[in-house]
Amino acid sequence: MKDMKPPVEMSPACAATERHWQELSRKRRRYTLLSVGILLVALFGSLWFANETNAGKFFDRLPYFFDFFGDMIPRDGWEIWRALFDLPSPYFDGSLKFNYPDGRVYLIGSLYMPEYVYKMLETINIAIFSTLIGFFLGFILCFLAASNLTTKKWLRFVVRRILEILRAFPEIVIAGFFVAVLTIGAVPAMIAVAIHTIGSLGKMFFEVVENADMKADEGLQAVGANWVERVWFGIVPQVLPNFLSYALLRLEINVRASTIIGAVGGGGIGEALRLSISRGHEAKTLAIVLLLFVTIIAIDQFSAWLRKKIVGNQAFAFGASA
Amino acid sequence: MNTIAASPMQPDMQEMIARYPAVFKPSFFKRFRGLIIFIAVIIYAFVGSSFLHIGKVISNGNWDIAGAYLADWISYEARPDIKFENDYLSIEFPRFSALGKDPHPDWIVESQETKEIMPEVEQYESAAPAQAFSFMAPDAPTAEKPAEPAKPASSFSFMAADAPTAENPSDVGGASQEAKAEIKTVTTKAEVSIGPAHVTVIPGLVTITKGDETLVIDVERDKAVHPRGQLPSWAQQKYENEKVVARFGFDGRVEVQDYKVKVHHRFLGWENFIFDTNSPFWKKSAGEVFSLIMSGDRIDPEQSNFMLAIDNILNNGEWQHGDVWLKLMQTIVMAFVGTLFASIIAFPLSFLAARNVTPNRFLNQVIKRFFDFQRSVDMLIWALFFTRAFGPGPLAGISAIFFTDTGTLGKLNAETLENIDDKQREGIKSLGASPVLVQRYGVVPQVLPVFLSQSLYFWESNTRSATIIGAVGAGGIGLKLWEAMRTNQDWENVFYMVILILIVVYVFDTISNKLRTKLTKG
Amino acid sequence: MLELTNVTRRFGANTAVDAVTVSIPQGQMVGVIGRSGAGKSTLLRMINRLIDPSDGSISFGDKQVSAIKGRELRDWQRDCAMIFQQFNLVPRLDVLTNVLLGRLNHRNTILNLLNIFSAEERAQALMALERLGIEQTALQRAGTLSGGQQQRVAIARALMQSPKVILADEPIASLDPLNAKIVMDSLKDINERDGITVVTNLHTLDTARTYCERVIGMFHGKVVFDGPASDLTSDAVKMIYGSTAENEISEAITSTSIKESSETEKAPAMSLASAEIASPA
Amino acid sequence: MLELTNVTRRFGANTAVDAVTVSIPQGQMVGVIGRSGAGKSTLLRMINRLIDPSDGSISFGDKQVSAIKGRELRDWQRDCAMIFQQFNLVPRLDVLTNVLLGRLNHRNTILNLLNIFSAEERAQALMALERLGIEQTALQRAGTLSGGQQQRVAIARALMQSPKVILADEPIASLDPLNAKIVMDSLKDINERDGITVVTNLHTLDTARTYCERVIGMFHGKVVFDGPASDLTSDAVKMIYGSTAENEISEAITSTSIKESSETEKAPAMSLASAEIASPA
Amino acid sequence: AEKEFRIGILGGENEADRLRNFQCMVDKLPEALGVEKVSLFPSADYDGTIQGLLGGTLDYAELGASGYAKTYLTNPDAVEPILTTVQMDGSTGYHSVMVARKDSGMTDVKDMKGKKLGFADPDSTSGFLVPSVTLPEAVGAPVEEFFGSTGFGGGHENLVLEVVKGTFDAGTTWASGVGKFEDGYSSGNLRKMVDKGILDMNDLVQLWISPLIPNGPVVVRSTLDPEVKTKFKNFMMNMPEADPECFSAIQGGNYKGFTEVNVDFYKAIIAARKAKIGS
Ligand SMILES: Nc1ncnc2c1ncn2[C@@H]1O[C@H](COP(=O)(O)OP(=O)(O)OP(=O)(O)O)[C@@H](O)[C@H]1O
Ligand SMILES: Nc1ncnc2c1ncn2[C@@H]1O[C@H](COP(=O)(O)OP(=O)(O)OP(=O)(O)O)[C@@H](O)[C@H]1O
Ligand SMILES: [Mg+2]
Ligand SMILES: [Mg+2]
Repeated sequence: MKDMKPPVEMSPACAATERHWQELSRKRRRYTLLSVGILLVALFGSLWFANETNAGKFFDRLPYFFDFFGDMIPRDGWEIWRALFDLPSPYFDGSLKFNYPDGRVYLIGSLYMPEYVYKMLETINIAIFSTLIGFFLGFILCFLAASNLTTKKWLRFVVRRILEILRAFPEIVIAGFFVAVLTIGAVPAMIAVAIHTIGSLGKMFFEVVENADMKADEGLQAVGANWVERVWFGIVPQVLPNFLSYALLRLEINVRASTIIGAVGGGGIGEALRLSISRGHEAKTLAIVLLLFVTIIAIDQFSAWLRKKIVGNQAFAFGASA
Repeated sequence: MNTIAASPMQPDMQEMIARYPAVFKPSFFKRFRGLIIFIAVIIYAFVGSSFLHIGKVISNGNWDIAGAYLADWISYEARPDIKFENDYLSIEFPRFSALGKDPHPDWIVESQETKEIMPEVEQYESAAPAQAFSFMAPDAPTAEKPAEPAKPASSFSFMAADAPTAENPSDVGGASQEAKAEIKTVTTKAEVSIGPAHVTVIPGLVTITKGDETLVIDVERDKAVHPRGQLPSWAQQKYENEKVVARFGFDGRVEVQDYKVKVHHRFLGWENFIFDTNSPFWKKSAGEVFSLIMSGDRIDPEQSNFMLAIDNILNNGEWQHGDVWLKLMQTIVMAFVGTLFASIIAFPLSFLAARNVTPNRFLNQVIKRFFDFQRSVDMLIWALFFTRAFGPGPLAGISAIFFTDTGTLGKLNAETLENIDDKQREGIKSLGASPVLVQRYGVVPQVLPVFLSQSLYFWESNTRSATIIGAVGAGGIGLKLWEAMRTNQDWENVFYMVILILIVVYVFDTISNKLRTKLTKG
Repeated sequence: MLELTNVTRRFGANTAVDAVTVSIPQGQMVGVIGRSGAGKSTLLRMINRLIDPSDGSISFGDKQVSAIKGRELRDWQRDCAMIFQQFNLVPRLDVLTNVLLGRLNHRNTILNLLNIFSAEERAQALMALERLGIEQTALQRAGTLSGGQQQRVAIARALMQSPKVILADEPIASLDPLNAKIVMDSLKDINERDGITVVTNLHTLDTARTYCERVIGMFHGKVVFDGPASDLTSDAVKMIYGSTAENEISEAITSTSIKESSETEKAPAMSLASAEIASPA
Repeated sequence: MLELTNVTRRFGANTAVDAVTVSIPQGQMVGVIGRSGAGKSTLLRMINRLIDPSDGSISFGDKQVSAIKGRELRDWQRDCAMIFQQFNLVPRLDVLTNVLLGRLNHRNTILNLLNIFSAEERAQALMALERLGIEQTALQRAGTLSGGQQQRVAIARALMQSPKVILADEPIASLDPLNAKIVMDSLKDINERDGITVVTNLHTLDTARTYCERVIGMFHGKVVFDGPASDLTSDAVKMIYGSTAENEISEAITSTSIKESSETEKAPAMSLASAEIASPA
Repeated sequence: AEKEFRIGILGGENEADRLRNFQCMVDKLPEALGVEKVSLFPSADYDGTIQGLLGGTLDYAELGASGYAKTYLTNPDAVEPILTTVQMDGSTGYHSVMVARKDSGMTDVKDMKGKKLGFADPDSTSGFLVPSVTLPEAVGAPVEEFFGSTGFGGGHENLVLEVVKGTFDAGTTWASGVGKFEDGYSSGNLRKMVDKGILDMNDLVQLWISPLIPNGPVVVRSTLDPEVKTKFKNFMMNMPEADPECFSAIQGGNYKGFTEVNVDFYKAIIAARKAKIGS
């Protein structure tokens, strides 16, 4: 069989397979063409729609693409530095634009914390706090939503729908509502982010719980432990590392989310960013962007490091579970 | 014999402790680890909450307003004013009343009489006579007009000198009226039912009945309000002679002032949800609308009734269905196109970033840091940036999502690639296939479903994010939501949009879950 | 006295345990044998009430085990310790805590959740570990132990329950022979010294012969043999393991577990096949 | 004629293959045996050039295999098919496509990228599958097949390469005995009918004896035995497997794979232990 | 001529009672201007619209005075103010008012010495910019020295609520300055709150009222075709009479019509913005 010659004649089984293959491949080709077609139509339709409903048209605007960057160039590079650390500016003319020391937060005597560092701290605190709240409530709810621990179907159903709504409810609406009820600032942002966190951590958690090994639980059941004890000793030790790892990931996400919510009225650095952009204070804007960049990378790296310590080199598979 | 079953062992404690010091005297940290972590969290909770002033903010919240706002999500108010005129009453509805232009709702019964009346000319009084005109802005042209005689207290003016003001109104559209007695049919008595309560208004006298309690209030026009006797628990007068407020819970309230009675009547539901008050179909029953559409004469000679109805629905002034759906569509499109492009660009880049696919360390690092950069400059900042570049609209949103997610997907895809099963690659390599083919058959089949699944996940999650970046101007429904919210009075519109968003997210979540299960299992 | 009367368990159309009536006096060591799927595990799990019988009743003394619920049920589970083939420990907790978990039902839930155990309890746990010869592992994570050690931890936990009955579901099936021997010896010792009833599923005949005064054989959910190990004639064995097909049942089929390896359950099928394969073309 | 001269491969300080000189005439069926880590896989992978030798040369006919690169190297890899213990198929693609992948090197890259194969090629693939008795699985996903079927798919793929040499790295190690036999029979058949040289790593002595005309024994990277299977004396075996420790090497150590089960490798240790356990306290 | 006429819509303090409905303009403008299409582009804040105007992606918008000032400061040639609204009383502006609790006993801004003043929102003209520029004159000292402390109340509505609660001793918000104080004037934030039933004007007194702040201008892109510009101006000028419904739909509130303005009309506010915010 050195040289496989084209078959003169195939056995009936092979011929049948070949026919079947051709049928299948025709069908597959049709489906492929169809879905590619649909995708292309959807894509071009969407692009057309987006371009049509946009103020500037894509191609008209391309030449101006970097104009905004142009507006962002400060008078001199040290301005960014001064804005970041609230140092007096030589260009101070009485307006807010260069009045950096104005925002100083005095700690003791003349020791101060630069405004944006303070605001950044506020944002980070919002993130940590809401992650904590989300963690605790998500922690409690997830066991009720897990099919291996909660046998009552209606309870699971209710808890899961609650988690889903908490997750999908637009954060700005929650923030907007609480801005109206409470006041502008960190707390509405925190509530909004926390509510979302409960939903998403709760969901991730219960998926972890459902994949937990039930042997330990069975062992405890045979000991005569009640439900709470079974969960606490049988499931929690197993899932806690994964929970923590997800919570850390969420912390990262929440720092970003808090910034965004801040920009629409939730306080913290996001608010400062929006204000300085809308007032055209280039140096301040750049200082904030720099601060954000550094902070987010730092938190990213820290939580990646901690996660690795907790669960080893296990990558997050987004959307791995259905 | 040591019988465990009968009674727990009675160990010699001293000896046990001596034998297992590690068990009985564990290190401090080991013993109290849980407690330490717990206390640390509690301490943080305190420090953090005082840093954010959580306690204060929450206790200072206007929680009763929260109730009012929440009620607004699912209900609406009609707010007629019953004004005391000379011996008669006039009933006015706000301009944009949910009840239409000239409503005569059946919960207000008017008794009318014909008599001679003196019409009153509406006088606007200005609260700031001393400052309303005055100094010029330093660089405003001053020559054309002579300086005003009286100097104001303030040296500031934000008005140019020739600006028309309250004192010297320009003649824009204003025509003065002359007062003259005329004979007219006027309302002399109005009876209003608000849920369980009943309010009767005649000039100078308001009677409010709720259950078996009755409150009678004498009104001296433009002077004072005098309730007779003790106020029932549901009514209040904060200051002597000033207004009396009677509250009937969810159903509404009545404010008796010295010149009018303000009625707030709350109804459950979304008012004028389908047709607004300007529509010829307004307030018609479904059957009537249907028959109009099917067989009625053309209301608007230029289009069929069906098209008119559609047009009226889409352009409903209060609910703006057309616009809301368009914006929702923008949000969906933003998420779809943004994620799609991000997936397409991230695909080849992730191969370059993966250590095991591209053996060039330098290139790996450059691309990975690029991903980091895209991720860590927030979607928000990208959105702000692109809004400047493209103007407000979905192009900005698409670009923002595209930029951020190229980074995120690229990173995730690269991680996936670094975790692949090498056996398949080796198998293809041993066939003598060229490097491109090794990737094509040894790598792509195993990572493609994972890539797609991750993209689908981000598609769904971006549908949610897109509502937020919309609020900073990057297109989509976020902006409408934000607009509706910040006036604090269109909560029902907010709720409507929230429901639409929830539906969209739910549908996409389901679709993406289905596709993903199919991809990863099949 | 543990009494099972007409105990039946159905899974859908499949009857896993079929009208089993057995009574076991206190302090007996009973081995339950039978083919895979004969219903051994199901029987034990019903006694511990991890699953409920579909029919029939189980009683212990004057306690109607099959009818109790809630608190009372958990108390019964405490009195009736269970040992599993896969040990069912909490692998991330240390051995000592795992053993202490045996006392959960003796204590108050709050204390349990806060993981506060008294010095006496710890001392008892250590003594139980000592007795099983694994006291040196007390502070290791249970997950890091070898199978034999883990099974002994499970037994120590069972001892901490101060049980009246110990049910063991194939306790040595995933152990190597040396560890299997240690574990069976421990169970025997507990049975003899503490007078605790031990009911153990075994999938190896010779272990049952060696350790159990009484052997119950099950086949298709029914008890087909009940008597002292010495009565296990080859006819009885045939009944229990089903005299299927062509080949004679040799003791070897079921005895491999201790003598050779735990994975040889499918051996018969293979030795069959190997007959043909041995002489390749 | 495949010739290896002084072929050496070092991994860091560890020499996996140490100055191996062997020459294999076309059409021979050679079994390579040796303990785990002896260097068998490394040797085969060097021949296919999945890894490069550190030293020495490999030649086939007048082609200097160890020196070629790029296109030429890929052509050599086409001529020298490789079969892996873990099959190394693409589980998500269907069996037919997997087999067709064997022709990748015979065709044009664009067609390959687009996954377009001609009807002739498909027919060839189907015939190869038929020859191995698995044509009915042609349209299933490779990942859904049993181990033995997957290995046969791998062989079919190798056949599609129209190879001159087939290298098989423990092709039956993860198969049950019945499948193992089928796979070995197929290799033998290919060797005999098509005259293709087959070099196969085996970890069972008796398979080598049964199927291979020539056996090469490796120990610590060196060839310690090279000759017909019949020359394998117990001394030779001792040399290959290293006469370690206390117990005599019996054929059983390595012969279980086909006769009983592939998982009995640890059996000897157990039968040792069982001696003590058989008589419990 | 132009093909598309792009309208920027912004929310803000001077906004109408309802979400505005520009549909009538979309329907009518094409004919009036001779363009093919009219599209609407709302944005989140001044800035979105302003950037659109600056970048030339919008042709027409109605800005707040301060927003126009920003546009002017960034690029004086980008847009032209052509019209502004006239209120029912004929005035072309509104006021910033400072309110306090009636039971505080204060009657004048001078009573606020050393007390806590709340501004509405750092981005607001009437709630921050105007008071912070004009108050020093009224009280005779810089804001930081005269008042004990200042802060932001988180929007107009919220600020007033904070004042009622006592968080701030007084706060600045916007009002038309005409009509009855008990009603919260004829329009403005106070009126809105009264209408919603979350505020009782009897609880408040007014301590100070600012000079009139000009209503924001209707601006058009400077580079717009002059013919279209004129047509547009005429269209708008005529609208209150020709199509009062559309007028009230896009303006809301108590407005009477439009009047012509030019840059000079806003010079003072531009100067104030430049001095305070810097750009
Ligand atoms: N949870 C369950 N759902 C459905 N059927 C079950 C369940 N548990 C057991 N069965 C069935 O009941 C029968 C008896 O199973 P059981 O586990 O008791 O057998 P066993 O004798 O313990 O076998 P093995 O030696 O394999 O453990 C089997 O047919 C099994 O498939
Ligand atoms: N990629 C590698 N990197 C480092 N060392 C390796 C590598 N591949 C093999 N080795 C080492 O080379 C030696 C020979 O390995 P090889 O896989 O060839 O043995 P083998 O005979 O195939 O064993 P087995 O029967 O376990 O497959 C071993 O010591 C192994 O650890
Ligand atoms: Mg079992
Ligand atoms: Mg190997």
